[in-house]
Amino acid sequence: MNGSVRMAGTADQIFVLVKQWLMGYVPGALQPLASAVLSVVPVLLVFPLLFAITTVLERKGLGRIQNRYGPNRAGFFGILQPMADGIKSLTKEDIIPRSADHLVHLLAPLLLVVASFLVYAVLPIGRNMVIANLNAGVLFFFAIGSMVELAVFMAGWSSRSKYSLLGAMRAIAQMISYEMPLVLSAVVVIMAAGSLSTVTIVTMQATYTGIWPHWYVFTPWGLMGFVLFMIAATAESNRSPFDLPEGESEIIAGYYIEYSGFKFALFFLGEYLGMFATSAMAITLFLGGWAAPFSFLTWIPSYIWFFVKLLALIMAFIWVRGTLPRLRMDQLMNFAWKFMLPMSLVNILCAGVWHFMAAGFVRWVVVAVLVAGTCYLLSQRLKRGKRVAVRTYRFAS
Amino acid sequence: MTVTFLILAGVTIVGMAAAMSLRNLVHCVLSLTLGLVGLAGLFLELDAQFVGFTQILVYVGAVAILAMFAVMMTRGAAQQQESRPTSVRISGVLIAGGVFLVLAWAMCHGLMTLGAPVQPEAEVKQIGVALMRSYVLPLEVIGLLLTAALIGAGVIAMEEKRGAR
Amino acid sequence: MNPLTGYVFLSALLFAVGLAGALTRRNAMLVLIGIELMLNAANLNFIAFWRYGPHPEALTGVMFVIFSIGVAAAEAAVGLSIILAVYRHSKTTNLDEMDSLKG
Amino acid sequence: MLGEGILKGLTETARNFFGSYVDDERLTTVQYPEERLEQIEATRDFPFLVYDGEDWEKGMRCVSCQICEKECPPKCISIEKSKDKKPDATGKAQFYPAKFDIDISVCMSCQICVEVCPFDAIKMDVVYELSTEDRFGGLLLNKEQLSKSNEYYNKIHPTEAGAVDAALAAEREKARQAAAAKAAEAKPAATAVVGAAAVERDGTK
Repeated sequence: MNGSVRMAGTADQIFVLVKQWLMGYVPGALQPLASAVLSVVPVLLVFPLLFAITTVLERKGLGRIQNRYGPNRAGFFGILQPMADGIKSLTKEDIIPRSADHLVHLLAPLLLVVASFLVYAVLPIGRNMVIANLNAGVLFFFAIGSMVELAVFMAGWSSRSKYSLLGAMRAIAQMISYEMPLVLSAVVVIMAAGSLSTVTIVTMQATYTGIWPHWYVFTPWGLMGFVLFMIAATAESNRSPFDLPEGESEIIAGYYIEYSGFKFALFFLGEYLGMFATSAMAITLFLGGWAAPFSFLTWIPSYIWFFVKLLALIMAFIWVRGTLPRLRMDQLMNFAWKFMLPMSLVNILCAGVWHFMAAGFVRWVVVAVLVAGTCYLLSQRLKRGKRVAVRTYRFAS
Repeated sequence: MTVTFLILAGVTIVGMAAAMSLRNLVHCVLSLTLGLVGLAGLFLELDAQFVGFTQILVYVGAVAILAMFAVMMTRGAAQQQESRPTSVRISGVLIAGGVFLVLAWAMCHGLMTLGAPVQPEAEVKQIGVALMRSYVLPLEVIGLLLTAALIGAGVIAMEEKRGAR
Repeated sequence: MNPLTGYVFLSALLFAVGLAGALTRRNAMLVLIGIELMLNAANLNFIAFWRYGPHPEALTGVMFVIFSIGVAAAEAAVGLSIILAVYRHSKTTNLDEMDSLKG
Repeated sequence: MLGEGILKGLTETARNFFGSYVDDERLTTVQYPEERLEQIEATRDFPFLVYDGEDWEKGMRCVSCQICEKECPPKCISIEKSKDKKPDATGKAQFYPAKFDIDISVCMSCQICVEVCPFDAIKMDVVYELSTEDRFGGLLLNKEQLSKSNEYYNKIHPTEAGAVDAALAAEREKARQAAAAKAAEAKPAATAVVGAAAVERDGTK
């Protein structure tokens, strides 16, 4: 019994132990540097790999949703497709528009990728597996995340193309509008945990009552916060149905239309890294980070749980992308300002009520009614003045 | 005087100076952003984590983007040549230099006598407690100010209705 | 050299740069940016004095900077919207040309 | 309730997703290089020249009238008329194209050349795997590459080719009969002429 627990502990901490073992061979003066390298390099390897896997998963999933095969030529079932895509983008010609602002044009994709990678510093991938346990970790996440907007603007402006400028303007308007609900829906968790440190937030969720975990998503305000956070995260990462900034059928590829070859691949990478990062943040805040969903499953290493949850959220992203059509600009803005923002503010209020009421059934009912009632009222308001009817096409038959 | 400080100070000064002297307005805003990031780095160097991240969140995430939007929306004016008389420029620089000299002189004679620095603790929790206890009135006031600014900015920037003067 | 001196010196330099910009440029946007710079220079001072001052546990400097950042954000928003409104009216952001009081 | 339609859509896509794994009927994609769709008979892409018999040079139907060259909207046909005449499939002496080039990278498959050809010499082909690595010459087909037998034409467009063959056979038969009639008439006519001359001669007498 004890031995199996220790075994599980070893499996759980294997990467931490390996790092400690490697650090034993490093001379004292180089220790901080070596420690940093050993923490950062795995993240720099694992997440681009996840990006590669996700691209092929996404294409196959979308294909199946549309009753197609998806890529199935390169390698077994098309699993080598990302490799082929990577080689293609590396060998392609790098075209820079003649009237472009060369320096800014070059810096934009770099800034995007660097900012996307920086946010992984505060994401706890497993127990004791985080690059930097910052006091203000969540704040760091949102602060660095807001630099992405700047990269988007730089890309759109420096290309000197009307499509990229339009795309950049749309992207920034959308990102600023949805950043507020994103941050505000995360505030409920910060209130409950009483800390801005991601590690503390996860540790607080990694306890169990019976077999049930204490994830914040299992409270009315937590569920609402999670839903709001995921919607805002979809908008932040410019994914369908919020993909107006790069709507292929309207403005071709939006702000990165003038990029080609490797820089284009960097944009793609940065976008997916941003999506992973916000998903990982949602996991950290609401879904218990690396904690197992049931107390009897804790023997499975923590990092495996993290990646299982991450993959599940990525699947959800793909599923939503395959289902929903693109929003119109006014719908997008209406939704952000008339539903998301008031809803997240009310949600904070609900979290406060929850905090000050005595634990028990009454608290559950009161807060759930508050959240659901507000949601219903706001959605009625959103629907007002809109005729929803089955559309008939005159010449369809 | 560490190497980090020197690098960050260099980045900040270069960014700010470029922001004030470049011709293209978008370049100005971009280099301003660089300077602000450098400044945030300096805040982090001074163990003020919360302030540093707030600086990035507010300035890079909001103010720089806002300035960018303003630049793009007043693009027609950006084409006009910047041609202030040389005398104005020189006198401006002279005044700024004079202010700097006075400040530097005051510094050299004033604050050398501070005690040895102790490592302060600015836990986010402490900041929160302070905001909610001793600084609750300023917090409310700033909340009010921000709300007023939000509404005011919206109203000012809103398109004037035709004939509604 | 006292580390505080470096920070205060840098802050004075930033202030001077901001002042020079605000005085010499005539684009309203750049003047606003210059004012932001001066505010930021003051913020750096606050933080430096808090860090190396005798009572860091009081958090006064940090608090002041937090409020200052809030005020600066509000100022930037209102200032830029005023510039927009003026631009819409007189098609210029040049301060020297905004010399008419008539609407 | 907000989100009802979204849930409906999500179930629909989920049904598609799982359905495509259990039900092969859903997957309508044709895996191209291995499996191909059958071409319908009216398929057409680029023109070719029809010849009768075995030898393409001898049996060429084209008489180099150059109507197709003139009518071609993108001007992708280039013909050089021969100086001499050669006997064609029916043995009649005809002009023949000394050069007949079609640049199928320019051709837009409009079939106008086929419509205007009075000799049924040019028809539309159905081959489509024509990609080439030679950017300039690879798609410029000359007389030899363009020539394809009448049997081939019958194979790719059976109905149309049958009609054309029938019409052609009828025409040739008529021509043959006309020629025979002419030949047959030629003798009496000649005698008639001689007779008339004789009558005249007689009359003048």
